[in-house]
Amino acid sequence: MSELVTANDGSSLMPGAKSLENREYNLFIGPNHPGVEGNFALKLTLEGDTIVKAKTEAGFLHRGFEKLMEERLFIQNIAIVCRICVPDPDPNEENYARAIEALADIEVPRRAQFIRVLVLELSRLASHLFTFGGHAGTIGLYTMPNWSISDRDRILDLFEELTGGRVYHIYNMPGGVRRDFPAGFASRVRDVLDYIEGRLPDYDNLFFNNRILRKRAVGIGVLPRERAMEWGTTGPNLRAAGFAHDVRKDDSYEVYNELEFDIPTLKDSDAYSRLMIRRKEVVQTIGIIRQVLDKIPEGPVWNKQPNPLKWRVPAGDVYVRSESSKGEYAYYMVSDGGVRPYRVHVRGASVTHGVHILENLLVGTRIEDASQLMFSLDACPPEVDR
Amino acid sequence: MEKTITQRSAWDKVLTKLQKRSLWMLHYCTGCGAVELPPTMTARFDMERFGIMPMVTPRQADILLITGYLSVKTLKRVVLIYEQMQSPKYVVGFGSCTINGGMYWNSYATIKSLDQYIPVEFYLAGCMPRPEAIIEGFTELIDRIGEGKANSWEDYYKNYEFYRKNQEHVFGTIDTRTDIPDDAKYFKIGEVEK
Amino acid sequence: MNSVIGLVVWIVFYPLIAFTVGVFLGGYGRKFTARVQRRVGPSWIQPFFDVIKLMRKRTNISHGYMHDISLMMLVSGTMLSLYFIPVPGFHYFSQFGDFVVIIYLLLIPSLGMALGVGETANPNGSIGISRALQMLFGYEVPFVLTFIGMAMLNGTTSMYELVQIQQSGGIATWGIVTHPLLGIAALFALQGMMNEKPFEVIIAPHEIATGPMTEMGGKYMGMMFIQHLINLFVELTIYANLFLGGAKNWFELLFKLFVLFTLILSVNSVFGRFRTDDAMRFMWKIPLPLAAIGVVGIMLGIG
Amino acid sequence: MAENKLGSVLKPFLALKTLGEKPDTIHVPSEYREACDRYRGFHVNDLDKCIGCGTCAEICDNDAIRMVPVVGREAELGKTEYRPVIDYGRCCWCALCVDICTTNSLNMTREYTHIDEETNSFFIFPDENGIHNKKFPKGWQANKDINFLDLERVPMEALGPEQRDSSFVEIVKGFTKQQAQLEASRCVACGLCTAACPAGMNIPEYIDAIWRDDIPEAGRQMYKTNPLPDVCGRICTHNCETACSMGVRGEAISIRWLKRYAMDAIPSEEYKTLINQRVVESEGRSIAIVGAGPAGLSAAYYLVLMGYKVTLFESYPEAGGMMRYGIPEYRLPYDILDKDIDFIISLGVELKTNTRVGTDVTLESLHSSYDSVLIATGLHQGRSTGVPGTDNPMVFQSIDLLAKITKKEEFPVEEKMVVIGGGNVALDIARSLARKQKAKYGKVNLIVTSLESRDIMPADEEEIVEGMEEGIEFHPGRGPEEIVIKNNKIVGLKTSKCTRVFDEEGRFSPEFDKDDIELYEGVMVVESIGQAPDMSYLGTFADSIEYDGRRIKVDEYYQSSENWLFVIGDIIKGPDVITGIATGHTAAQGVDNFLRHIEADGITKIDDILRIAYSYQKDQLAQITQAEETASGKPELEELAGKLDTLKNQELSSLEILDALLVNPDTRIHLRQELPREILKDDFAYITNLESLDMSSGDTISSGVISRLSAAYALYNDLIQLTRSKELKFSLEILRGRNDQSRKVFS
Amino acid sequence: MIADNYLAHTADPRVRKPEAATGSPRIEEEIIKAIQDATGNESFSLKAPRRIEGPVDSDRLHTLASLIWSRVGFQHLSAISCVDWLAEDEFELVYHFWSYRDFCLVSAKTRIPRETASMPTVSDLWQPALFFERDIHEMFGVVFEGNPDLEKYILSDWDGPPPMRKDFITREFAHDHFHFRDYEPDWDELVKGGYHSNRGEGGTDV
Repeated sequence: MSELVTANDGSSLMPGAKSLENREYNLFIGPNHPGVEGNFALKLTLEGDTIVKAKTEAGFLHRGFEKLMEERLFIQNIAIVCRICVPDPDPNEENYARAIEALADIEVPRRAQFIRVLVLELSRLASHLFTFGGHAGTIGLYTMPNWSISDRDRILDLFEELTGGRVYHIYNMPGGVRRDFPAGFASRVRDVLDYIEGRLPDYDNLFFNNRILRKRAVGIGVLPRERAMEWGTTGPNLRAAGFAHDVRKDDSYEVYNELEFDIPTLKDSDAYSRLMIRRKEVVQTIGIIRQVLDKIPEGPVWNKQPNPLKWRVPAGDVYVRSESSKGEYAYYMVSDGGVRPYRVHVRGASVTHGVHILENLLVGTRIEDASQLMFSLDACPPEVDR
Repeated sequence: MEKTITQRSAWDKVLTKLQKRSLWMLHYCTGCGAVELPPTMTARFDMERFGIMPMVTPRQADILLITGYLSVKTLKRVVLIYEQMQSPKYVVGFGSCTINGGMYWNSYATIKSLDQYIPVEFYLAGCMPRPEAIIEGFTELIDRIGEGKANSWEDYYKNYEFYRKNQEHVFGTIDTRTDIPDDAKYFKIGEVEK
Repeated sequence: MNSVIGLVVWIVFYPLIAFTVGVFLGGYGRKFTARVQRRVGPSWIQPFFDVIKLMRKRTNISHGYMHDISLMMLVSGTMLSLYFIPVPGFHYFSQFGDFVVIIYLLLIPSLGMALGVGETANPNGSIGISRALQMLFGYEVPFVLTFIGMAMLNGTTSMYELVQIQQSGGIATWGIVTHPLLGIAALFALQGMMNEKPFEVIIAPHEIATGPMTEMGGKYMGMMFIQHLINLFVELTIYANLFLGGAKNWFELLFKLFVLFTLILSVNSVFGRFRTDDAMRFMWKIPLPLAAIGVVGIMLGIG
Repeated sequence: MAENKLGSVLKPFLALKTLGEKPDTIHVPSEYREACDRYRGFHVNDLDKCIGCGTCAEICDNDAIRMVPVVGREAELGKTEYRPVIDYGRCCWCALCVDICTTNSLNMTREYTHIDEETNSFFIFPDENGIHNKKFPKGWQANKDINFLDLERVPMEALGPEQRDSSFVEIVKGFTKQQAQLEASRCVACGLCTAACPAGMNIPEYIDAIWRDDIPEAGRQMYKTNPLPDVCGRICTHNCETACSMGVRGEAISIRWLKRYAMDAIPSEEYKTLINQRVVESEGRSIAIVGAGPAGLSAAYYLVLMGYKVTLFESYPEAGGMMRYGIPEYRLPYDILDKDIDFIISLGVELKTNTRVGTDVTLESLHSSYDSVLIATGLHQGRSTGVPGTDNPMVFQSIDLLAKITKKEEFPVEEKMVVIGGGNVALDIARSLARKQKAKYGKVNLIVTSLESRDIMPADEEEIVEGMEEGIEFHPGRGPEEIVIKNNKIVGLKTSKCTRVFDEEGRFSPEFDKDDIELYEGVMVVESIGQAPDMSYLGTFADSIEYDGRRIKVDEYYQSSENWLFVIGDIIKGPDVITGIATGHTAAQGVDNFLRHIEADGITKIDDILRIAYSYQKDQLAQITQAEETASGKPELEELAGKLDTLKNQELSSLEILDALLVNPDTRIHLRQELPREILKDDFAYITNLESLDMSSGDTISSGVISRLSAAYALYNDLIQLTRSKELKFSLEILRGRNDQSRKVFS
Repeated sequence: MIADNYLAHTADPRVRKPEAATGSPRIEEEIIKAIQDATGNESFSLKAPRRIEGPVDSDRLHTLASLIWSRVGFQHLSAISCVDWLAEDEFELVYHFWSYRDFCLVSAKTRIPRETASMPTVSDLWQPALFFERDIHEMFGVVFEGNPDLEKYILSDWDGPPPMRKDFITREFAHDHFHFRDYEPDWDELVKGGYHSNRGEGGTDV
């Protein structure tokens, strides 16, 4: 019975709630709750307004991707991998394609590599804008999501133009990308970048420098650097803790090593600095995209691959990593030389942030900040569930 | 005989016309289609133009959007939520997954056709439907309510046994704490069968 | 005789007028917020549609008599307080009742909600209600202080008389001009009273899933909605009467309400919400001292 | 950006400036917003362009595309009557189907809204007008630079003209393993080739086997319908490649070379073990086959498998017929031919060479001493153009010369020669003669003229090109007028321009422009405009037999009006090798039917077998039910009841599957997709097994019924075996869904 | 002990510039040698730039892991992958360690029998292993000794076999447990082309 109550967003009473004498009671947040990112649940034990125990519950979005991939042809999986992380789907596609390329020793045309970087960074940009909106929503500043998410829509329009899909792009293929730029695309990307850059001061005024945001986010969910590394934090969350690790630099892929960008770090490692690190990354990302547009060479965008219905990837295994907007993404792919992958293991970026770290950081936090904390970690439930 | 609660008199029709201008949808991201809801809610597409707002609790919600696939684990919650919602209530299925399993047709974890478990008002094609299509769907729903055609929810009372059986087939018996037969009596629906 | 009929007519229609104004205010609020958020927003009378919709919904959840009674308290408290607030053309009751009555009546809805929501036994609701009661102390104390200040200043506890004084003296006698400290303190308190951000802790969808309203559906919610809309009118009118000199006619009153509401909405739409403790701290740190200084000033005769 | 630590109170109010701005909102739906140029919206399909290959259904990762037969669409060469139907309850709009479409017929529009409570409306049949019968601009479309299909062939290595023009060494080298696998991997397994092949070879299956590097399996697949794969791998007319869906946008798959590769990879001494054909023990019935050409050999092979004593009569010294005496060695080396023939002979076929029926032995005597006679004598009489001068001794028939080359007989090779004819035989003789010329004179001086212009020349394109490379001069579009003879010596061939070959109705009706006359010099003229059969051996039967036009009238099993006489090969159909093989195969079934006194259309129809199996299955089920009734309520029989229950379930599921197969109007095609080939194509082999099966109830029923039942039983057994595998159960479930639809389409 | 080592390595983890990490196999060789020195395991080899892998016995994995942790400086457990080799009746566990210092990934592969699948946990060294091991336990049924929390997580409503095992066939399960739709469209209409749905914007009528 107890776990069923989780379903109705806490609208029924938990058995524990009656025992108010010992001042501890249970509260479920989610899965139907705006305070969680996606379909995810938190089981909290509270004492007063303070959380004394926190458990996450995932699996509401479990589809068994890794199993499904084993039943599909290599090329068919391109259409499903992007579903693993909904707000930031492209690292999945790119990682999957790169794993096959590594196994089959396929060379990717340089133009395609640049386009991939462009798509990845646009996706990162979109994902960060989404997170800004989400984070602002948790503190009740609904103007910000209205702004940032509709600005994100401009990026989705670009995606639609380039890849034919707004959210799921199904665009990276083993050997390159599916289509070249449409005519005049680069200038439209620049327009959107200029637009978003122009919007950033507005965001600062409204949101990032908002007194109430500071009041609420500073000092929430502090994750010291040592602890962060011990707990396997990656990506922006680790950089917010002052450790400059970025897969794009340290384990460079595609053409990232030809592009100039910094790894911004902050040292406070609280909810606010995790938000601000993304704010800084937006600037970095815009810079990267501009460089891509400047440097992109002419040439083919796809290296011809065999008939997908009869394409056997040589046996072997490979571990590819990339930096998504949420952290380190990795695919471990095993091929037995058949037409289907033998095993694909997806290491979503949020598996550490969304489960272990969140559970630990929630303890001692007040109930008001629970959802803010989750959004600041930018944990993406479908990555955990797969 | 089959006169429904929403279509009793001329006065009712007038009220229905007003009522259709306010629809609250449940803020529940059941699947990946939910990622197109924030754009729909926010400035770019602004569904509040049609009086549609996200609501966080099922008690107040009129629309349940099933945004894509439902894992069995989520379905359990969805059924609970659906029963907690106050009639009249409308379920909209988003995308392929709700119709015939979509791309998770061979997954062990997701259900394949939504209308086996709860009555569905209509479906939107797409994987996932674009915000434009979602808005289009909402206006369709508004039109249907205005015309008194959006009565799929009555089906749950009429064929409660059927839905119950299918639900139990996938996740066993649960106590939803909602007295569906009592509701049916209120709407004078259950009596038809007796 | 004539006046009796007039009184009856007013008693019947005044809540309707208040509701209508509330609907437009509510609609205006949503439209305004929408425009700040760069979108079009709903219809001007969207709250009206919402109420109709809610009242027409099946309401199969009741959590006992206390739950139902609480709603009666909720609505009746607001309605009663309505009658004691003077508006152009109707100040029959407000001649008899004074600030104390109004403050007392305004407390009833909160208490009623506390009782009712407590009965639903939903932890979100309980947290919400405990927040609501906390906040009550937050905004009520400065607000009462400003009342006291205004009463001392004008030598009356009757709001009707206060309005009369301000009306006769022109802008120079408006509370906001004569006692800006009190006016500002009351404005902060009003923001809290109206549950607008940054003091929106009671509802806080992202934290406690709309708190007290979690278990409210259908007609319960409809009643709450009506109460909320009338409350908009009540609270804004109280402030207008206290500090903005009341109104000679309805047009003036509505104008003042819209201006005042715009001010509140502006704050509401560009700030997030405080944490409960921060909100309390804020209330006790800024409006309360302001009001206290104002009152002390009046006591010392500075005003 | 952060100027103070606490943040700002006033700056957020700057956000209020948006009050003066225009809202960001797009007013959908009152203003329609069109999707981008590449948007992956709803599908459209150009039904005329679509060939129904089903590749889209195969690439679809969601099983969303089903191929259904469509009224008004006929199966033809390179096309099926099937068209894709898309389930929008599955589709994820990944557009893989668009990118892989073999014809570019499937595309996407920019339409994106479809709202309906009726789920059936999400099951759409995309045509040119999309889902709502509305025109939308095209969205995602196939890109010619980026498509999944390998449109280019793996190049086949061949000898250059200078290496080949003087020798009869085989020109084409054949694929290496790597090349063959690469080529095989291009196949999308649509099955259009199977439909186009006269013999209905299991082409996708053997290509798949080659791709998997399972050569013996490839061999077995080929031998199911073609006992001369080695030969066909070299000289087949390859209709399959014409039909190949890959050929629509690119180059067809080199099916012939793949076949050749597979057969070359099997050493002849391992044929028996690898192909592992089950030969039924002889039951004493004997068959005579006249002519050991492709048709005769094919018939011999299948008949001997079925347990008949087969005797082949061949007038030439060696078996092979036209394959040996009509096709030059550089195209078909004799050792390859021997490999195939030896295998057939090794199965127990008796071969009598140098025995010409009609002279050495009469047809009557064959009739009296054999149970059935198949004639496959082929077309060995050259046709003459009949123009003045053809009676000159230096005017030859190509077919005679080719035979002479094979037999290594001497004939004159002149310095200047003219060949009349544009078919493959003309090319064969021309190129053979060119080689002789080269050997004798060191240079080639040979002219080939044909009625047909270059674009409609019936010879294979590659033959013509190679001929040109070897120095042969082509003058297409010329009709022979006269062989100019001076002093009893040929000077040349006078030709006129041929303005048309066929009339509007496609009949042969050449017209000439008599003003445009050219003379091609040559000392020797070879006529190669076609061959005719020599049917003189028919003797007395020539009158009693029925004719259909000039050919003997036969039924679908090539049985003539004299029911013991079957007519196969070039004299009845074709002429080409693969058709000959196909007629041999079919006639073998006909002979079997005839000798078992079975109506020919009964036994080999798989539907019939299924029907029998179905009724048999029902009987079985009834028995089990009866047994269960008996067992019920008796505690001592509880265990048995349990067993019966499982048995019953098994039988029930089998019954279901049989039912599913039965209701399908075209079970074979569906089965091809769902079941292993054995069940489908080898129904013939089941018949070979008849006697070994124990049918105890056969006392009162005729042997025909027994054999039908036994065949059914064998098939049934295998089917049941298969139906019990879960994988199949699942696919058949889907299949059954399709059946329901197809039933509707057809009704 | 962990914390000490940890600090020793994190004091200045950026010993070398990331640019230097591309190409030169020198550092990778050093790492291989360091692993060899530290554990005596000689089977690790360079597979690709910045990717080192090698097999290790299941009972020696924990020792190796702790040595890798403390001496070679691989502080980041990127993932633990499990592969079900049904034909060989074995599970293969692949531990991916990343070094923040050397920008290099070490994949340690170990095989355990499928029947009695059990491994000592590495969650005492790397906290993220808690989730990875729990996940593998749930999806494959491998028991990690010493892991404090192997409760069901993602599949808490699931009572079938561990689904990621190769002998679990998901399409079969789906087929047995879920309802697939039987479409019954009006084929005559359908073949004629197109539905006339009540809604749909844009486009021009044909």
